[in-house]
Amino acid sequence: MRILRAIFAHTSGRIGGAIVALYLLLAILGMLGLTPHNPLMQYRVDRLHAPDSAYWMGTDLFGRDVASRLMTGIGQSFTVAFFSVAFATLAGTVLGLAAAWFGRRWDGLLMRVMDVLLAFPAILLALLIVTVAGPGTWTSIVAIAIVYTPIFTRVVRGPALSLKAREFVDAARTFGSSSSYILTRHLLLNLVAPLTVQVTLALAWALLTEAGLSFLGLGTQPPAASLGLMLSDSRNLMETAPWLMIFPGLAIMVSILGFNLLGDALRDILDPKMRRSIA
Amino acid sequence: MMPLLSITDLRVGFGRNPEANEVVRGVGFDLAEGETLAIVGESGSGKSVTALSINRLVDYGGGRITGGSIKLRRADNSVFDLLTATEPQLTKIRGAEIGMIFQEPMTSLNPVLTIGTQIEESFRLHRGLTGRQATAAAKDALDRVRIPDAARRLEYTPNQLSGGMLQRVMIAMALACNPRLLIADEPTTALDVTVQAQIMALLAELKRETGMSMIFITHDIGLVAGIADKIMVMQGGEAVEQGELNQILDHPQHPYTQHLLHAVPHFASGRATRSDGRREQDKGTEPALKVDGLVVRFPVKSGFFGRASGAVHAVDGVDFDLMPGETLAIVGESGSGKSTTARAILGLVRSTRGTFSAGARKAAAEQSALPVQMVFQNPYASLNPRLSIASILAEPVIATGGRVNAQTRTKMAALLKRVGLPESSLERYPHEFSGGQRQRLCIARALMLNPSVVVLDEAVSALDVSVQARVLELLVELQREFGLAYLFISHDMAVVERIAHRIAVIYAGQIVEIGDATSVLSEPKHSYTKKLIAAVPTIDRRREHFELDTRQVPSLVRPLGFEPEPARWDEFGPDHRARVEA
Amino acid sequence: MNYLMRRLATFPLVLIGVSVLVFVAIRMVPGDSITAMLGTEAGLLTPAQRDALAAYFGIDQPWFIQYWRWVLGLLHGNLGISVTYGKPVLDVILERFPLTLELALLAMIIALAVGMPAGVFAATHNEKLSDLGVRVVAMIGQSTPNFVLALLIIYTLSAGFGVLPTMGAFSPLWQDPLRNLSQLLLPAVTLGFAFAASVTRISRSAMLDVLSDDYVRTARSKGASNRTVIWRHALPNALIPVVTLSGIEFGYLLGGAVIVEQIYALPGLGRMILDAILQRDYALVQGSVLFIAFNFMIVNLLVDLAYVALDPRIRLGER
Amino acid sequence: MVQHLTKKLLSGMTLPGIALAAMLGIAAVPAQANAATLRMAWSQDATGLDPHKQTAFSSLRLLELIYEPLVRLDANLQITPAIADSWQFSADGKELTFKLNPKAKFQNGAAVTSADVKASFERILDEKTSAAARANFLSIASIDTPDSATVVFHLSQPDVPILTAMSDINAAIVPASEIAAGSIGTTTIGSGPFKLEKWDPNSKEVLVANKDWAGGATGVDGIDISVLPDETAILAALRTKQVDFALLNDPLVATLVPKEASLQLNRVPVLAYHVLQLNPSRKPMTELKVRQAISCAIDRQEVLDTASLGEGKVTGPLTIPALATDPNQLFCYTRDVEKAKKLMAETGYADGFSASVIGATGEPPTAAAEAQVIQSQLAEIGVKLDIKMMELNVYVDAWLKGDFDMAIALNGGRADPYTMYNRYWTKAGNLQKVANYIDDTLDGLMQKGRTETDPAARKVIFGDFEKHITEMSPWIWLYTSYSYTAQQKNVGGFVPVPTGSLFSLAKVTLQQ
Repeated sequence: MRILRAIFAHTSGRIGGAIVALYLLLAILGMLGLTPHNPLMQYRVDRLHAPDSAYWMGTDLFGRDVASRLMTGIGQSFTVAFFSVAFATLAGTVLGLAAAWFGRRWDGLLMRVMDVLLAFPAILLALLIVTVAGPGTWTSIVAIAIVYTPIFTRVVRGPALSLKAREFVDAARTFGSSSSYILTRHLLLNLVAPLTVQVTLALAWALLTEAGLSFLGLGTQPPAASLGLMLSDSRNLMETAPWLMIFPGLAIMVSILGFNLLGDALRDILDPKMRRSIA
Repeated sequence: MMPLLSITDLRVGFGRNPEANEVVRGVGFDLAEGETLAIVGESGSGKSVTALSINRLVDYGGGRITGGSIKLRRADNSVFDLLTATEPQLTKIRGAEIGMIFQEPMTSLNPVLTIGTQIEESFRLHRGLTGRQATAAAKDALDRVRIPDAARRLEYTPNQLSGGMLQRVMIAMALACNPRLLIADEPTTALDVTVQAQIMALLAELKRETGMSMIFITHDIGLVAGIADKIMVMQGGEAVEQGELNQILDHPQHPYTQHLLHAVPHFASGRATRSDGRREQDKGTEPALKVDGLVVRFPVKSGFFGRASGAVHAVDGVDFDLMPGETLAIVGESGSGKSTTARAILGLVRSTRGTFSAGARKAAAEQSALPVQMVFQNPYASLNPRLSIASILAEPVIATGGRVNAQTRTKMAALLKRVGLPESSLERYPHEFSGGQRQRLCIARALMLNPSVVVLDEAVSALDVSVQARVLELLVELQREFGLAYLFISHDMAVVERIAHRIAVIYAGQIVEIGDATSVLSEPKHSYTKKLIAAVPTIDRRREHFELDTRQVPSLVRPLGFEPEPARWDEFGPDHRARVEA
Repeated sequence: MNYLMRRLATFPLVLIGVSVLVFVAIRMVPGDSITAMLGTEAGLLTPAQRDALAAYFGIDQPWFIQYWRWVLGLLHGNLGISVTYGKPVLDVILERFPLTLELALLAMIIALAVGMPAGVFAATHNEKLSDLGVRVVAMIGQSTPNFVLALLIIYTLSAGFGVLPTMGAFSPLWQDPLRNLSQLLLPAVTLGFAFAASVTRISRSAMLDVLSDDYVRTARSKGASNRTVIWRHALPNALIPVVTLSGIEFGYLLGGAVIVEQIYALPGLGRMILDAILQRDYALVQGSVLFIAFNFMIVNLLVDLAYVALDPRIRLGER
Repeated sequence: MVQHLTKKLLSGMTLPGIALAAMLGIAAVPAQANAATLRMAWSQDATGLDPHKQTAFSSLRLLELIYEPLVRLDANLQITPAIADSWQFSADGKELTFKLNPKAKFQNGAAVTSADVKASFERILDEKTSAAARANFLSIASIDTPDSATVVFHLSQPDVPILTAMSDINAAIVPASEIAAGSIGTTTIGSGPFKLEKWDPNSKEVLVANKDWAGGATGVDGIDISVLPDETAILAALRTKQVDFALLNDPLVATLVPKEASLQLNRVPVLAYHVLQLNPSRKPMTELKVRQAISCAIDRQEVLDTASLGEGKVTGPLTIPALATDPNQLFCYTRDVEKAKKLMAETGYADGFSASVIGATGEPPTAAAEAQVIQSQLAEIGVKLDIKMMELNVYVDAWLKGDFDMAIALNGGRADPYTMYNRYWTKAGNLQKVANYIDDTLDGLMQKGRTETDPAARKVIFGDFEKHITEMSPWIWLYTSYSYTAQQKNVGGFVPVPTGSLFSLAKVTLQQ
């Protein structure tokens, strides 16, 4: 509640929050089927129809309503982004805490493994995983989660190491607090703030990666819609039907903008050290 | 003729509405040529803001001067109004007419530039010197602050020099263009006491040499006794009292000045030690804590495979015992191994050798699983910011397998009350408390397990002087009430004098002198103890001349397998002995 | 030096990890070099023909034996032969690499040349309207996926001006510099845009942090002008985050920009790997991923070394 | 147009035009490297240089310009001379004799002899070569070379389609010496109109005219081929006159060509066909009526209209113009949803069923679109299709295993129906396990077509074949695309051919 109020008081937080909320609303409406048209319905007589009052964003090659597809596409893209970031956060937190806590060899080993993953460009790693597992929603989720796990591991490990050296952890040890107590109450609890920020920003990256994978035909599969796929499908029709490119393109941009703004706001609110760096 | 600097009714505010957020409220003083004014006050008193207003650096810290006047008489006797000056005019004044040194020498020098470059910059800006001329001038400036081997040190970057050295570099830089006014903003607070003495000596000497005026800002009224001509005491943004040095020190008028002079610990060479609970010999009681031959070494790794090539002998053979109800203070400078000793006793660092035994408490029923507890230096870092006070106080109980029940809650409430905090604090979070209150919380937490020994690691060092005094009082009361034994780690001789029954002086990982507080402080035997005590500023030593000493602390890194010679002791009384010096 | 040695010693470990991962992963995908070559016609092969082809492609053994052979070859500096190009893998990679390197460098130059001054400007005009303007543009820049930007650029050029970016066969820099630049400029702008936005944001916040540091106050107390303070005292200290970011981004760009290469029809490393994966050109995939990982680690190492050059406080090895 | 922009930008600026345009990433002036060099672009590069092994469309198109087969097909798919001047079947149809053109020379200067022909066919027939067209020549029992200009093929059985098969570049004649040296596929020494000077895979090819070509002088001095994977990029290159001639696959791009006044689009229906392959070994496609229902429920014209923007022609199984039946006479080529529903109900699938359809990403580019239209059409009779788009190799793997319910495919066509379909629709066909459907009628008709030398009789046989197979509906043939080439209007003399061959580039000229 306090956080919500703080976000509302923060300019970029307000804008970012509004954008994300709007997208969430559209996504939910899309998933509930409350779209202007059936997103899969092919209105064959109205193929490549320019935007008008019936089709707010026009129709695509199959005569499907772009606005409706955009709504379900947002739902699809967000689902992938949310799940993949959730998995990456979970795995990264566990691994990062383990590396920081056990230190020495474990730390070295885990971080080398993360180095291996980090040595791949993100899209290439995702591409390889998708090629191996075959494209689809769950593959995208797993692929993006694997790509971002090393990042979360690092995000958790660094602060966890410095928290581990903080005096309140020393204090806890002088009472003989158990490792699990220290890990959960002293480390994890204090990591919630940086993780929240990171999660928000990672959602933006995940949307980007999902769009990229779909753009290459390795993400969401037709006839389902996703922003990247819609954009990719629009390429050859760019001149005949520019609305096919413009709306999904803007939709991707604005959604990422929303998460970036929200992430910045959260960083300002939750991480006072960075307060000044509102950009 | 007009004084060098004349400030009247200065008002400084911060934020969007500076008039409503005034930090300095109507401060005024005059400073004559060659005179030294000390501005004394605690944090938040507005003393630093006043100083930064003089050269208008306060503008860059978000402050705005909202009223008053600041006038400087320049070398040609023209009067310069600092308040209406433009930024280009100000850059000609700063450094050339008004020099300034700051509290943290470690962060006040640009870390990526060599100190030579940084000193040369002053000459470039105000004297137009370049190239070899500037370098030569910089070397002279370093010579002037008695830095040995100046030519070579010009190539150093700040990280390669110690804090004391850096503060000298700062002084060299500030004085490079012979400003007629030097503003020193707590220049020694971050330094060890012996280093502080040297910086003070240097400042006094340079002042004599150049005849400059100085504004010296400090929280320690004792420190300025040796250097100031005039004192201005500030509280809450106002100058509550100002006058000649002796008048202020001997006949303070304002209650706050009186408080600063009397309630706050000042070093009195063993005359202010505690009279209660002295150690009585051969009483046969078990010590609350006994430490035997404590050794802590950290391996130094080098080479491709990270093999240990030597060891840092952080603690090298420390023994002492601590009786119930007694305070043993361990004093020493930074890097002496005093904190490591404390952490080793608590098991926070692994000791290489040595034994400790913590004795039983009087009643078996009350006996705690963990007889030794600790209070840390930084009250802001030792409480988890995300936990409520109730959770923080409950943690030791949970950790030792206890349950949080009504009895625990009663105990928490009682302890909070005992350390002087309201019961309603339980539901609150650490950030809602001040530093002093937090340290009280830490003490309450340490007492949750009924310890017999509490290790206080610089427990009052981070607090303002008057808060310090009150926490010390609380500690003494608690000691009497619960029969606690304190192991009090500190670098501050004035504080130690107030609380210790016995004192151990530690130097380079070894105890060099230990014994009854009064005898150690009044009749130090070991040369290091003597030096340490001589360096402590006191109100009594006015305008005293300090000896300059440029010796460095010895390296604690020893080759593998190195063992120090067994200690030999000279006994100087029933409870006072010092290590025999080579 | 010691640090450098130890750091270099971890390279083989990471590279082994990378290569095993790639080696196994690419072999887990259905289809192989034979189907890649013949398509559905592969169904016409007799078992004997299939075996002969498998032997020809070196995929007739279990993967660990193939891996062992490959590692042995690697130790002799031989990354294998690309079946699609019929040339040594290293030759194929080195043919593509100059373009990728040039593109990455151009993008970085654009990013730094635009981002750093913008960031410094915003930081020194903190909370003013101009700062807000820079921040808004940077925020939008950072939120624009490069493929969206690429499409927008192409669309704007073609719909608005009726022209299209120079495509056609790629001319290396040393053969036809003008044509080469005209081919790479738009892709470089595409890649550099978001990069510049990130540089702007990070240099702004780093500058803001640094400007409140004690030594900046010291410099001012010496009478240094605002310009001196910003460029001489603050900027060198604010460079570390910028170097870190640029290093990471550059490292990734060296791995090829798959989508942008695809859209602008550039024969870079990214597209080569994508093709190699689709063609099941195992040796080429392995070799190029290894090459990219190696570059990435070298860039990271250079970034670390740059820290030391930038900031004498940093001693390597304290990680 | 470019000048227009440059002018617009130059008003008020002092930068030299070329530099400015270059900075904007626009080629201001088309690089006129060599007026007589044809600059050509395609989106997919050749994958290899061994004419006997390559199957990729681009490889074949490239190799046709370098190598020559014994005979060639013209625009009407009539057999015309190439290396061979003349040919003759024996009366029993088991002996085929060729007379070689005495002027034919390899690019290394050596004359093309009967020994080269013999060696080439022996190489094709050698299992170790894994030649793409080996199956078409299995009836060759032995090869005689009475003199250096005469080759006699002895066949184990009458095999009429073999002559058409020999027109394929997969049956190119390569030098016997190169075969012996094992350098086929690494060096290209053919007898065709152009020499390959440089090949940068996935980037470019440089061809120069072969002055010694037996076919006479070529119209241009050379051909520079660029690989531009994105066809919009090819279009851009055409517009900005960076390219004279281009191969286009994507109909969406092709339709934009005529809008450009300076460009010309050539299109011709190809032999390859878009098809929805049902897998009759999977339930419920085992039921004839279910397959027929699917056939009736699909509106082929609409699939064509949507997926290819109408750029193509609805077709039955036979795509060879001379043999094809009018689609309207084929089973259910007029959409009939009611009939389809009835058929479904008769087999107990009134409520439909669920199945999946596989397709390869980008191969053909219309696959995903076709799948989506079909999905929507079949939904009307209750068939719930799940589309699985796969990376090409994964698709091929599943396809070869017959591991699919339905598959969207673009299958290659041949100039002879027997060669085209024997792999699927004969009992011994190597891809029978993919087709999964055969009956005696089909097998019998195919065998008859193989031995019949009379063209009229063959037309009847294959007409029956076509009617029967569309009624059995193991596959649902959809349409054939056009093959597109786009060119500047100053390119003259190009003749599009249904096989997609670019051989006529040999005689193409560039007018200034």
